[in-house]
Amino acid sequence: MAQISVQAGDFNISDEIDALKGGRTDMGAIVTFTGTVRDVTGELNAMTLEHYPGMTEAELARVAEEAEARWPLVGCRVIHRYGRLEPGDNIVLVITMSAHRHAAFDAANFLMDFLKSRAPFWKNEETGAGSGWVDARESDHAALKRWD
Amino acid sequence: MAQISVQAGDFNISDEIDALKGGRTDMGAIVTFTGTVRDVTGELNAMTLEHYPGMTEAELARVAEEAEARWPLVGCRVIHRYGRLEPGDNIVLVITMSAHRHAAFDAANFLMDFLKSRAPFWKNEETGAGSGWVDARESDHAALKRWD
Amino acid sequence: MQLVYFAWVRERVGKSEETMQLPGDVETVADLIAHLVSINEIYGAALGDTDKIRIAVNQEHVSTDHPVTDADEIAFFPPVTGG
Amino acid sequence: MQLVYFAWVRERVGKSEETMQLPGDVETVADLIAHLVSINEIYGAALGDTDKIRIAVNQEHVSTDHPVTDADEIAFFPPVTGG
Repeated sequence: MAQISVQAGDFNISDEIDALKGGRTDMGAIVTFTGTVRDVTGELNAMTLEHYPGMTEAELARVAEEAEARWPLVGCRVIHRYGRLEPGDNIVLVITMSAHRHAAFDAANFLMDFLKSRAPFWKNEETGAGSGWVDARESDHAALKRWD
Repeated sequence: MAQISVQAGDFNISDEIDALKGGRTDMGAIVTFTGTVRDVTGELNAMTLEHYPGMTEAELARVAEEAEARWPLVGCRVIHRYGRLEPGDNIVLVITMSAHRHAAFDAANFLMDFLKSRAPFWKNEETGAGSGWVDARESDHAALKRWD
Repeated sequence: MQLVYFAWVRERVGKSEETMQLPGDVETVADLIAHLVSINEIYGAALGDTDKIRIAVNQEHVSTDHPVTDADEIAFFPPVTGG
Repeated sequence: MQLVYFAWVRERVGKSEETMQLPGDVETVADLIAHLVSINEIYGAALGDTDKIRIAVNQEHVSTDHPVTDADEIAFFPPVTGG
Protein backbone atom coordinates (compact mmCIF):
# COMPACT_ATOMS: atom_id res chain seq x y z
CA MET A 1 0.00 0.00 0.00
CA ALA A 2 1.64 3.18 -1.20
CA GLN A 3 2.23 6.12 1.13
CA ILE A 4 1.16 9.46 -0.34
CA SER A 5 1.94 12.95 0.98
CA VAL A 6 1.00 16.33 -0.44
CA GLN A 7 2.85 18.93 1.58
CA ALA A 8 4.35 22.42 1.54
CA GLY A 9 7.56 21.38 3.33
CA ASP A 10 10.70 19.82 1.93
CA PHE A 11 11.66 16.15 2.23
CA ASN A 12 14.92 14.29 2.89
CA ILE A 13 15.43 11.41 0.48
CA SER A 14 17.59 9.26 2.78
CA ASP A 15 15.12 9.63 5.64
CA GLU A 16 12.21 8.71 3.37
CA ILE A 17 14.02 5.62 2.10
CA ASP A 18 14.85 4.52 5.66
CA ALA A 19 11.25 5.01 6.76
CA LEU A 20 9.93 3.05 3.79
CA LYS A 21 12.45 0.21 4.29
CA GLY A 22 11.52 0.00 7.96
CA GLY A 23 14.20 -2.59 8.67
CA ARG A 24 13.05 -4.95 5.90
CA THR A 25 15.75 -6.82 3.97
CA ASP A 26 13.68 -8.53 1.27
CA MET A 27 14.10 -5.84 -1.40
CA GLY A 28 17.29 -5.62 -3.41
CA ALA A 29 16.46 -2.56 -5.49
CA ILE A 30 15.45 0.96 -4.50
CA VAL A 31 14.78 3.57 -7.17
CA THR A 32 14.08 7.22 -6.45
CA PHE A 33 13.00 10.00 -8.76
CA THR A 34 13.31 13.57 -7.56
CA GLY A 35 11.93 16.44 -9.61
CA THR A 36 13.45 19.84 -8.87
CA VAL A 37 12.67 23.42 -9.90
CA ARG A 38 14.68 23.91 -13.08
CA ASP A 39 16.04 27.26 -14.14
CA VAL A 40 17.75 26.94 -17.50
CA THR A 41 18.12 30.61 -18.40
CA GLY A 42 18.86 32.03 -14.94
CA GLU A 43 15.75 34.23 -15.20
CA LEU A 44 13.44 32.28 -12.90
CA ASN A 45 12.90 33.85 -9.48
CA ALA A 46 10.45 31.30 -8.14
CA MET A 47 7.59 29.00 -8.99
CA THR A 48 4.27 28.56 -7.21
CA LEU A 49 2.52 25.20 -7.37
CA GLU A 50 -1.25 25.36 -7.07
CA HIS A 51 -3.09 22.10 -6.40
CA TYR A 52 -6.56 20.66 -5.89
CA PRO A 53 -6.70 19.54 -2.25
CA GLY A 54 -8.40 16.18 -1.88
CA MET A 55 -8.28 15.24 -5.54
CA THR A 56 -4.47 15.46 -5.52
CA GLU A 57 -4.11 12.83 -2.81
CA ALA A 58 -6.83 10.65 -4.40
CA GLU A 59 -5.24 10.82 -7.85
CA LEU A 60 -1.73 10.05 -6.57
CA ALA A 61 -3.15 7.08 -4.63
CA ARG A 62 -4.90 5.81 -7.79
CA VAL A 63 -1.68 6.10 -9.82
CA ALA A 64 0.33 4.34 -7.10
CA GLU A 65 -2.28 1.58 -6.81
CA GLU A 66 -2.01 1.00 -10.56
CA ALA A 67 1.81 0.77 -10.27
CA GLU A 68 1.50 -1.72 -7.41
CA ALA A 69 -0.89 -3.83 -9.50
CA ARG A 70 1.55 -3.93 -12.41
CA TRP A 71 4.86 -4.56 -10.62
CA PRO A 72 5.87 -6.62 -7.55
CA LEU A 73 6.74 -3.70 -5.27
CA VAL A 74 7.53 -4.08 -1.59
CA GLY A 75 7.43 -0.33 -1.03
CA CYS A 76 6.06 2.74 -2.80
CA ARG A 77 6.19 6.36 -1.65
CA VAL A 78 5.05 9.56 -3.38
CA ILE A 79 5.59 13.07 -1.98
CA HIS A 80 4.54 16.17 -3.93
CA ARG A 81 5.07 19.69 -2.65
CA TYR A 82 2.88 22.73 -3.28
CA GLY A 83 3.33 26.45 -2.68
CA ARG A 84 6.23 28.74 -3.53
CA LEU A 85 9.50 27.06 -4.50
CA GLU A 86 12.84 28.43 -5.69
CA PRO A 87 15.25 27.16 -8.38
CA GLY A 88 16.89 23.92 -7.28
CA ASP A 89 14.18 23.16 -4.69
CA ASN A 90 12.64 19.71 -4.58
CA ILE A 91 9.14 19.37 -6.09
CA VAL A 92 8.35 15.68 -6.14
CA LEU A 93 9.78 12.42 -4.82
CA VAL A 94 8.86 8.92 -5.95
CA ILE A 95 10.44 5.87 -4.27
CA THR A 96 9.88 2.31 -5.44
CA MET A 97 11.33 -0.80 -3.81
CA SER A 98 11.34 -4.29 -5.26
CA ALA A 99 13.29 -7.53 -5.31
CA HIS A 100 13.94 -6.84 -9.00
CA ARG A 101 15.67 -3.73 -10.29
CA HIS A 102 13.75 -3.53 -13.56
CA ALA A 103 10.45 -3.61 -11.67
CA ALA A 104 11.63 -0.75 -9.44
CA PHE A 105 12.82 1.28 -12.45
CA ASP A 106 9.70 0.68 -14.53
CA ALA A 107 7.31 1.42 -11.68
CA ALA A 108 9.03 4.73 -10.84
CA ASN A 109 9.08 5.70 -14.52
CA PHE A 110 5.38 4.82 -14.87
CA LEU A 111 4.47 6.74 -11.69
CA MET A 112 6.17 9.88 -12.99
CA ASP A 113 4.57 9.62 -16.44
CA PHE A 114 1.09 9.29 -14.92
CA LEU A 115 1.68 11.84 -12.18
CA LYS A 116 2.80 14.36 -14.84
CA SER A 117 -0.47 14.07 -16.76
CA ARG A 118 -2.95 13.19 -13.98
CA ALA A 119 -2.02 14.81 -10.67
CA PRO A 120 -3.85 18.15 -10.37
CA PHE A 121 -0.93 20.58 -9.95
CA TRP A 122 -0.28 23.76 -11.91
CA LYS A 123 2.99 25.66 -12.05
CA ASN A 124 3.11 29.43 -12.12
CA GLU A 125 6.56 30.88 -12.87
CA GLU A 126 7.82 34.23 -11.65
CA THR A 127 10.52 35.97 -13.68
CA GLY A 128 11.71 39.56 -13.74
CA ALA A 129 9.20 40.11 -16.58
CA GLY A 130 6.21 38.97 -14.51
CA SER A 131 4.44 35.72 -13.82
CA GLY A 132 2.71 33.14 -15.99
CA TRP A 133 1.26 29.65 -16.04
CA VAL A 134 3.45 26.90 -17.45
CA ASP A 135 1.93 25.17 -20.49
CA ALA A 136 1.50 21.40 -20.48
CA ARG A 137 3.85 19.57 -22.81
CA GLU A 138 2.64 17.26 -25.53
CA SER A 139 5.60 14.96 -24.80
CA ASP A 140 4.24 14.32 -21.29
CA HIS A 141 0.93 13.18 -22.75
CA ALA A 142 2.68 11.07 -25.39
CA ALA A 143 4.76 9.34 -22.68
CA LEU A 144 1.62 7.63 -21.39
CA LYS A 145 1.20 5.60 -24.56
CA ARG A 146 4.29 3.57 -23.60
CA TRP A 147 2.27 1.91 -20.83
CA ASP A 148 -0.79 0.83 -22.84
CA MET B 1 32.46 13.65 -16.15
CA ALA B 2 31.16 10.92 -13.86
CA GLN B 3 32.43 10.55 -10.31
CA ILE B 4 33.32 6.98 -9.37
CA SER B 5 34.06 5.56 -5.91
CA VAL B 6 34.88 2.01 -4.87
CA GLN B 7 34.86 1.93 -1.10
CA ALA B 8 34.30 -0.24 1.97
CA GLY B 9 32.26 2.39 3.82
CA ASP B 10 28.57 3.22 3.52
CA PHE B 11 27.12 6.22 1.67
CA ASN B 12 24.30 8.67 2.40
CA ILE B 13 22.07 9.18 -0.64
CA SER B 14 20.91 12.70 0.23
CA ASP B 15 24.48 13.86 0.87
CA GLU B 16 25.63 12.35 -2.43
CA ILE B 17 22.82 14.07 -4.34
CA ASP B 18 23.62 17.42 -2.70
CA ALA B 19 27.32 17.05 -3.52
CA LEU B 20 26.55 16.15 -7.15
CA LYS B 21 24.07 19.04 -7.55
CA GLY B 22 26.61 21.44 -6.12
CA GLY B 23 24.12 24.31 -6.16
CA ARG B 24 23.26 23.89 -9.85
CA THR B 25 19.64 24.48 -10.86
CA ASP B 26 19.71 23.43 -14.52
CA MET B 27 18.61 19.83 -13.97
CA GLY B 28 14.97 18.98 -13.36
CA ALA B 29 15.31 15.24 -12.87
CA ILE B 30 17.39 13.21 -10.44
CA VAL B 31 17.21 9.41 -10.47
CA THR B 32 18.94 7.18 -7.94
CA PHE B 33 19.30 3.44 -7.88
CA THR B 34 20.38 1.76 -4.65
CA GLY B 35 21.17 -1.93 -4.52
CA THR B 36 20.97 -3.52 -1.07
CA VAL B 37 21.88 -6.89 0.38
CA ARG B 38 18.74 -8.97 -0.06
CA ASP B 39 17.77 -11.76 2.27
CA VAL B 40 14.62 -13.45 1.05
CA THR B 41 14.65 -16.55 3.21
CA GLY B 42 16.02 -15.09 6.45
CA GLU B 43 18.99 -17.47 6.26
CA LEU B 44 21.66 -15.02 5.07
CA ASN B 45 24.12 -13.95 7.78
CA ALA B 46 26.30 -11.75 5.60
CA MET B 47 27.82 -11.31 2.18
CA THR B 48 31.39 -10.50 1.23
CA LEU B 49 32.07 -8.61 -1.97
CA GLU B 50 35.45 -9.32 -3.55
CA HIS B 51 36.64 -6.94 -6.27
CA TYR B 52 39.52 -6.33 -8.67
CA PRO B 53 41.18 -3.11 -7.48
CA GLY B 54 42.08 -0.86 -10.36
CA MET B 55 39.99 -2.62 -12.96
CA THR B 56 36.83 -1.96 -10.94
CA GLU B 57 37.30 1.80 -11.05
CA ALA B 58 38.35 1.68 -14.71
CA GLU B 59 35.36 -0.42 -15.74
CA LEU B 60 32.86 1.74 -13.84
CA ALA B 61 34.37 4.84 -15.46
CA ARG B 62 34.03 3.24 -18.92
CA VAL B 63 30.38 2.35 -18.28
CA ALA B 64 29.63 5.85 -16.98
CA GLU B 65 31.40 7.43 -19.95
CA GLU B 66 29.21 5.39 -22.28
CA ALA B 67 26.07 6.56 -20.42
CA GLU B 68 27.20 10.18 -20.67
CA ALA B 69 27.76 9.76 -24.42
CA ARG B 70 24.25 8.36 -24.91
CA TRP B 71 22.18 10.73 -22.72
CA PRO B 72 22.40 14.46 -21.93
CA LEU B 73 23.40 14.14 -18.28
CA VAL B 74 24.44 17.06 -16.10
CA GLY B 75 25.62 14.76 -13.31
CA CYS B 76 26.55 11.11 -12.89
CA ARG B 77 27.78 9.35 -9.74
CA VAL B 78 28.58 5.69 -9.08
CA ILE B 79 29.55 4.27 -5.69
CA HIS B 80 30.14 0.54 -5.18
CA ARG B 81 31.06 -1.00 -1.84
CA TYR B 82 33.27 -4.03 -1.21
CA GLY B 83 33.97 -6.16 1.85
CA ARG B 84 31.58 -7.74 4.33
CA LEU B 85 27.98 -6.51 4.28
CA GLU B 86 24.87 -7.57 6.18
CA PRO B 87 21.25 -7.98 5.03
CA GLY B 88 19.70 -4.58 4.24
CA ASP B 89 23.10 -2.89 3.84
CA ASN B 90 23.73 -0.69 0.81
CA ILE B 91 25.87 -2.22 -1.95
CA VAL B 92 25.73 0.19 -4.87
CA LEU B 93 24.48 3.70 -5.65
CA VAL B 94 23.96 5.21 -9.07
CA ILE B 95 22.80 8.83 -9.44
CA THR B 96 21.93 10.43 -12.77
CA MET B 97 20.84 14.05 -13.26
CA SER B 98 19.39 15.53 -16.42
CA ALA B 99 17.03 18.20 -17.67
CA HIS B 100 14.82 15.36 -18.93
CA ARG B 101 13.38 12.66 -16.70
CA HIS B 102 13.44 9.90 -19.31
CA ALA B 103 17.15 10.53 -19.93
CA ALA B 104 17.85 10.28 -16.20
CA PHE B 105 15.80 7.06 -15.88
CA ASP B 106 17.28 5.42 -18.98
CA ALA B 107 20.87 6.32 -18.08
CA ALA B 108 20.53 4.91 -14.53
CA ASN B 109 18.90 1.75 -15.88
CA PHE B 110 21.67 1.35 -18.47
CA LEU B 111 24.39 1.94 -15.87
CA MET B 112 23.00 -0.79 -13.65
CA ASP B 113 22.61 -3.29 -16.50
CA PHE B 114 26.22 -2.76 -17.58
CA LEU B 115 27.61 -2.60 -14.06
CA LYS B 116 25.89 -5.93 -13.28
CA SER B 117 27.66 -7.72 -16.13
CA ARG B 118 30.92 -5.75 -16.41
CA ALA B 119 32.10 -4.45 -13.03
CA PRO B 120 34.51 -7.00 -11.50
CA PHE B 121 32.76 -7.81 -8.21
CA TRP B 122 31.94 -11.25 -6.82
CA LYS B 123 29.49 -11.98 -4.02
CA ASN B 124 30.17 -14.69 -1.46
CA GLU B 125 27.20 -15.47 0.79
CA GLU B 126 27.44 -16.76 4.36
CA THR B 127 24.54 -18.77 5.73
CA GLY B 128 24.26 -21.12 8.69
CA ALA B 129 25.12 -23.95 6.26
CA GLY B 130 28.42 -22.39 5.16
CA SER B 131 29.56 -19.97 2.50
CA GLY B 132 29.41 -19.99 -1.29
CA TRP B 133 29.85 -17.86 -4.38
CA VAL B 134 26.73 -16.40 -5.96
CA ASP B 135 26.17 -17.56 -9.53
CA ALA B 136 25.74 -14.98 -12.29
CA ARG B 137 22.20 -14.77 -13.66
CA GLU B 138 21.41 -15.21 -17.33
CA SER B 139 18.77 -12.47 -17.00
CA ASP B 140 21.50 -9.94 -16.19
CA HIS B 141 23.34 -10.83 -19.35
CA ALA B 142 20.13 -10.75 -21.40
CA ALA B 143 19.34 -7.25 -20.05
CA LEU B 144 22.26 -5.84 -22.02
CA LYS B 145 20.64 -6.63 -25.34
CA ARG B 146 18.06 -3.88 -24.70
CA TRP B 147 20.76 -1.28 -25.28
CA ASP B 148 22.16 -2.52 -28.61
CA MET C 1 -23.67 21.79 -7.47
CA GLN C 2 -20.26 23.07 -6.41
CA LEU C 3 -18.05 24.54 -9.15
CA VAL C 4 -14.29 24.85 -8.51
CA TYR C 5 -11.64 26.48 -10.69
CA PHE C 6 -7.84 26.29 -10.78
CA ALA C 7 -4.89 28.13 -12.33
CA TRP C 8 -5.77 30.42 -15.25
CA VAL C 9 -9.36 29.16 -15.33
CA ARG C 10 -9.69 30.43 -11.73
CA GLU C 11 -8.09 33.73 -12.68
CA ARG C 12 -10.41 34.22 -15.65
CA VAL C 13 -13.58 33.28 -13.75
CA GLY C 14 -12.37 35.58 -10.95
CA LYS C 15 -13.17 33.17 -8.13
CA SER C 16 -11.93 29.80 -6.92
CA GLU C 17 -15.35 28.27 -6.26
CA GLU C 18 -19.06 28.93 -6.34
CA THR C 19 -22.31 27.10 -5.66
CA MET C 20 -24.90 27.08 -8.42
CA GLN C 21 -28.24 25.34 -9.00
CA LEU C 22 -28.02 22.77 -11.79
CA PRO C 23 -30.30 23.92 -14.64
CA GLY C 24 -32.96 21.34 -15.54
CA ASP C 25 -31.78 20.86 -19.12
CA VAL C 26 -28.12 20.18 -18.19
CA GLU C 27 -27.29 16.48 -18.28
CA THR C 28 -23.57 16.35 -19.10
CA VAL C 29 -20.37 18.32 -18.55
CA ALA C 30 -20.66 19.56 -22.14
CA ASP C 31 -24.20 20.84 -21.43
CA LEU C 32 -22.93 22.59 -18.31
CA ILE C 33 -20.08 24.31 -20.16
CA ALA C 34 -22.52 25.47 -22.87
CA HIS C 35 -24.81 26.82 -20.16
CA LEU C 36 -22.03 28.69 -18.34
CA VAL C 37 -20.62 30.14 -21.57
CA SER C 38 -24.13 31.39 -22.43
CA ILE C 39 -24.33 33.31 -19.11
CA ASN C 40 -21.64 35.86 -19.90
CA GLU C 41 -18.28 36.41 -21.59
CA ILE C 42 -16.35 35.84 -18.35
CA TYR C 43 -17.28 32.15 -18.44
CA GLY C 44 -16.77 32.28 -22.21
CA ALA C 45 -13.15 33.39 -21.79
CA ALA C 46 -12.52 30.79 -19.08
CA LEU C 47 -14.32 27.76 -20.49
CA GLY C 48 -15.16 28.51 -24.12
CA ASP C 49 -12.14 26.77 -25.63
CA THR C 50 -12.89 23.24 -24.41
CA ASP C 51 -9.70 21.84 -25.98
CA LYS C 52 -7.72 23.84 -23.44
CA ILE C 53 -9.60 22.83 -20.29
CA ARG C 54 -9.86 19.63 -18.32
CA ILE C 55 -12.71 18.52 -16.07
CA ALA C 56 -13.03 16.53 -12.86
CA VAL C 57 -16.35 15.44 -11.36
CA ASN C 58 -16.18 14.52 -7.68
CA GLN C 59 -12.37 14.64 -7.90
CA GLU C 60 -11.99 12.21 -10.79
CA HIS C 61 -10.89 13.11 -14.31
CA VAL C 62 -13.81 12.85 -16.79
CA SER C 63 -14.54 13.72 -20.40
CA THR C 64 -17.17 16.24 -21.48
CA ASP C 65 -19.82 13.56 -22.06
CA HIS C 66 -19.78 12.64 -18.33
CA PRO C 67 -23.17 13.13 -16.59
CA VAL C 68 -23.56 15.79 -13.87
CA THR C 69 -26.03 16.08 -11.00
CA ASP C 70 -26.80 18.87 -8.55
CA ALA C 71 -24.90 16.97 -5.82
CA ASP C 72 -21.61 16.98 -7.75
CA GLU C 73 -18.36 18.89 -7.24
CA ILE C 74 -17.32 19.89 -10.75
CA ALA C 75 -13.81 21.26 -11.35
CA PHE C 76 -12.47 23.10 -14.39
CA PHE C 77 -8.73 23.59 -14.91
CA PRO C 78 -5.95 23.68 -17.53
CA PRO C 79 -3.95 20.54 -18.38
CA VAL C 80 -1.89 19.70 -15.29
CA THR C 81 1.81 20.66 -15.05
CA GLY C 82 3.08 19.18 -11.76
CA GLY C 83 5.92 16.76 -11.20
CA MET D 1 53.44 -11.82 -17.15
CA GLN D 2 51.36 -11.30 -14.04
CA LEU D 3 48.47 -13.70 -13.47
CA VAL D 4 45.66 -12.70 -11.06
CA TYR D 5 42.72 -14.75 -9.88
CA PHE D 6 39.41 -13.88 -8.19
CA ALA D 7 36.55 -15.60 -6.36
CA TRP D 8 36.36 -19.39 -6.86
CA VAL D 9 39.08 -19.29 -9.52
CA ARG D 10 41.40 -17.83 -6.85
CA GLU D 11 40.29 -20.47 -4.35
CA ARG D 12 40.90 -23.33 -6.81
CA VAL D 13 44.31 -22.05 -7.94
CA GLY D 14 45.15 -21.53 -4.26
CA LYS D 15 46.68 -18.09 -4.69
CA SER D 16 45.51 -14.63 -5.69
CA GLU D 17 48.39 -13.83 -8.04
CA GLU D 18 51.63 -15.13 -9.45
CA THR D 19 54.34 -14.08 -11.89
CA MET D 20 55.16 -16.46 -14.73
CA GLN D 21 57.34 -16.35 -17.85
CA LEU D 22 55.21 -16.34 -21.01
CA PRO D 23 56.00 -19.57 -22.94
CA GLY D 24 57.26 -18.94 -26.45
CA ASP D 25 54.42 -20.74 -28.20
CA VAL D 26 51.64 -18.87 -26.35
CA GLU D 27 50.09 -16.11 -28.48
CA THR D 28 46.51 -15.79 -27.21
CA VAL D 29 44.51 -16.14 -24.01
CA ALA D 30 43.25 -19.50 -25.30
CA ASP D 31 46.85 -20.68 -25.77
CA LEU D 32 47.70 -19.54 -22.25
CA ILE D 33 44.74 -21.40 -20.72
CA ALA D 34 45.71 -24.56 -22.62
CA HIS D 35 49.29 -24.16 -21.34
CA LEU D 36 48.22 -23.69 -17.71
CA VAL D 37 45.75 -26.58 -17.82
CA SER D 38 48.57 -28.80 -19.16
CA ILE D 39 50.79 -27.96 -16.16
CA ASN D 40 48.66 -29.72 -13.55
CA GLU D 41 45.13 -30.55 -12.47
CA ILE D 42 44.95 -27.56 -10.12
CA TYR D 43 44.90 -25.20 -13.11
CA GLY D 44 42.66 -27.73 -14.85
CA ALA D 45 40.03 -27.46 -12.10
CA ALA D 46 40.26 -23.66 -12.04
CA LEU D 47 40.47 -22.84 -15.75
CA GLY D 48 39.55 -25.99 -17.67
CA ASP D 49 35.89 -25.13 -18.21
CA THR D 50 36.36 -21.97 -20.27
CA ASP D 51 32.60 -21.38 -20.53
CA LYS D 52 32.59 -20.64 -16.80
CA ILE D 53 35.50 -18.21 -16.64
CA ARG D 54 36.00 -14.67 -17.85
CA ILE D 55 39.28 -12.98 -18.75
CA ALA D 56 40.71 -9.48 -18.48
CA VAL D 57 44.01 -8.39 -20.02
CA ASN D 58 45.46 -5.24 -18.51
CA GLN D 59 42.16 -4.65 -16.69
CA GLU D 60 39.92 -4.81 -19.74
CA HIS D 61 37.47 -7.60 -20.55
CA VAL D 62 38.67 -9.69 -23.51
CA SER D 63 37.70 -12.88 -25.29
CA THR D 64 39.92 -15.96 -25.47
CA ASP D 65 41.31 -15.00 -28.90
CA HIS D 66 42.91 -11.85 -27.43
CA PRO D 67 46.73 -11.74 -27.79
CA VAL D 68 48.96 -11.87 -24.69
CA THR D 69 52.50 -10.67 -24.11
CA ASP D 70 54.95 -11.14 -21.26
CA ALA D 71 54.28 -7.55 -20.11
CA ASP D 72 50.56 -8.17 -19.55
CA GLU D 73 48.47 -8.49 -16.39
CA ILE D 74 46.09 -11.34 -17.12
CA ALA D 75 43.10 -11.94 -14.83
CA PHE D 76 40.88 -15.03 -14.60
CA PHE D 77 37.56 -14.93 -12.74
CA PRO D 78 33.95 -16.17 -12.75
CA PRO D 79 31.17 -14.11 -14.37
CA VAL D 80 30.76 -11.00 -12.21
CA THR D 81 27.97 -10.73 -9.63
CA GLY D 82 28.18 -7.20 -8.21
CA GLY D 83 25.55 -4.50 -8.14
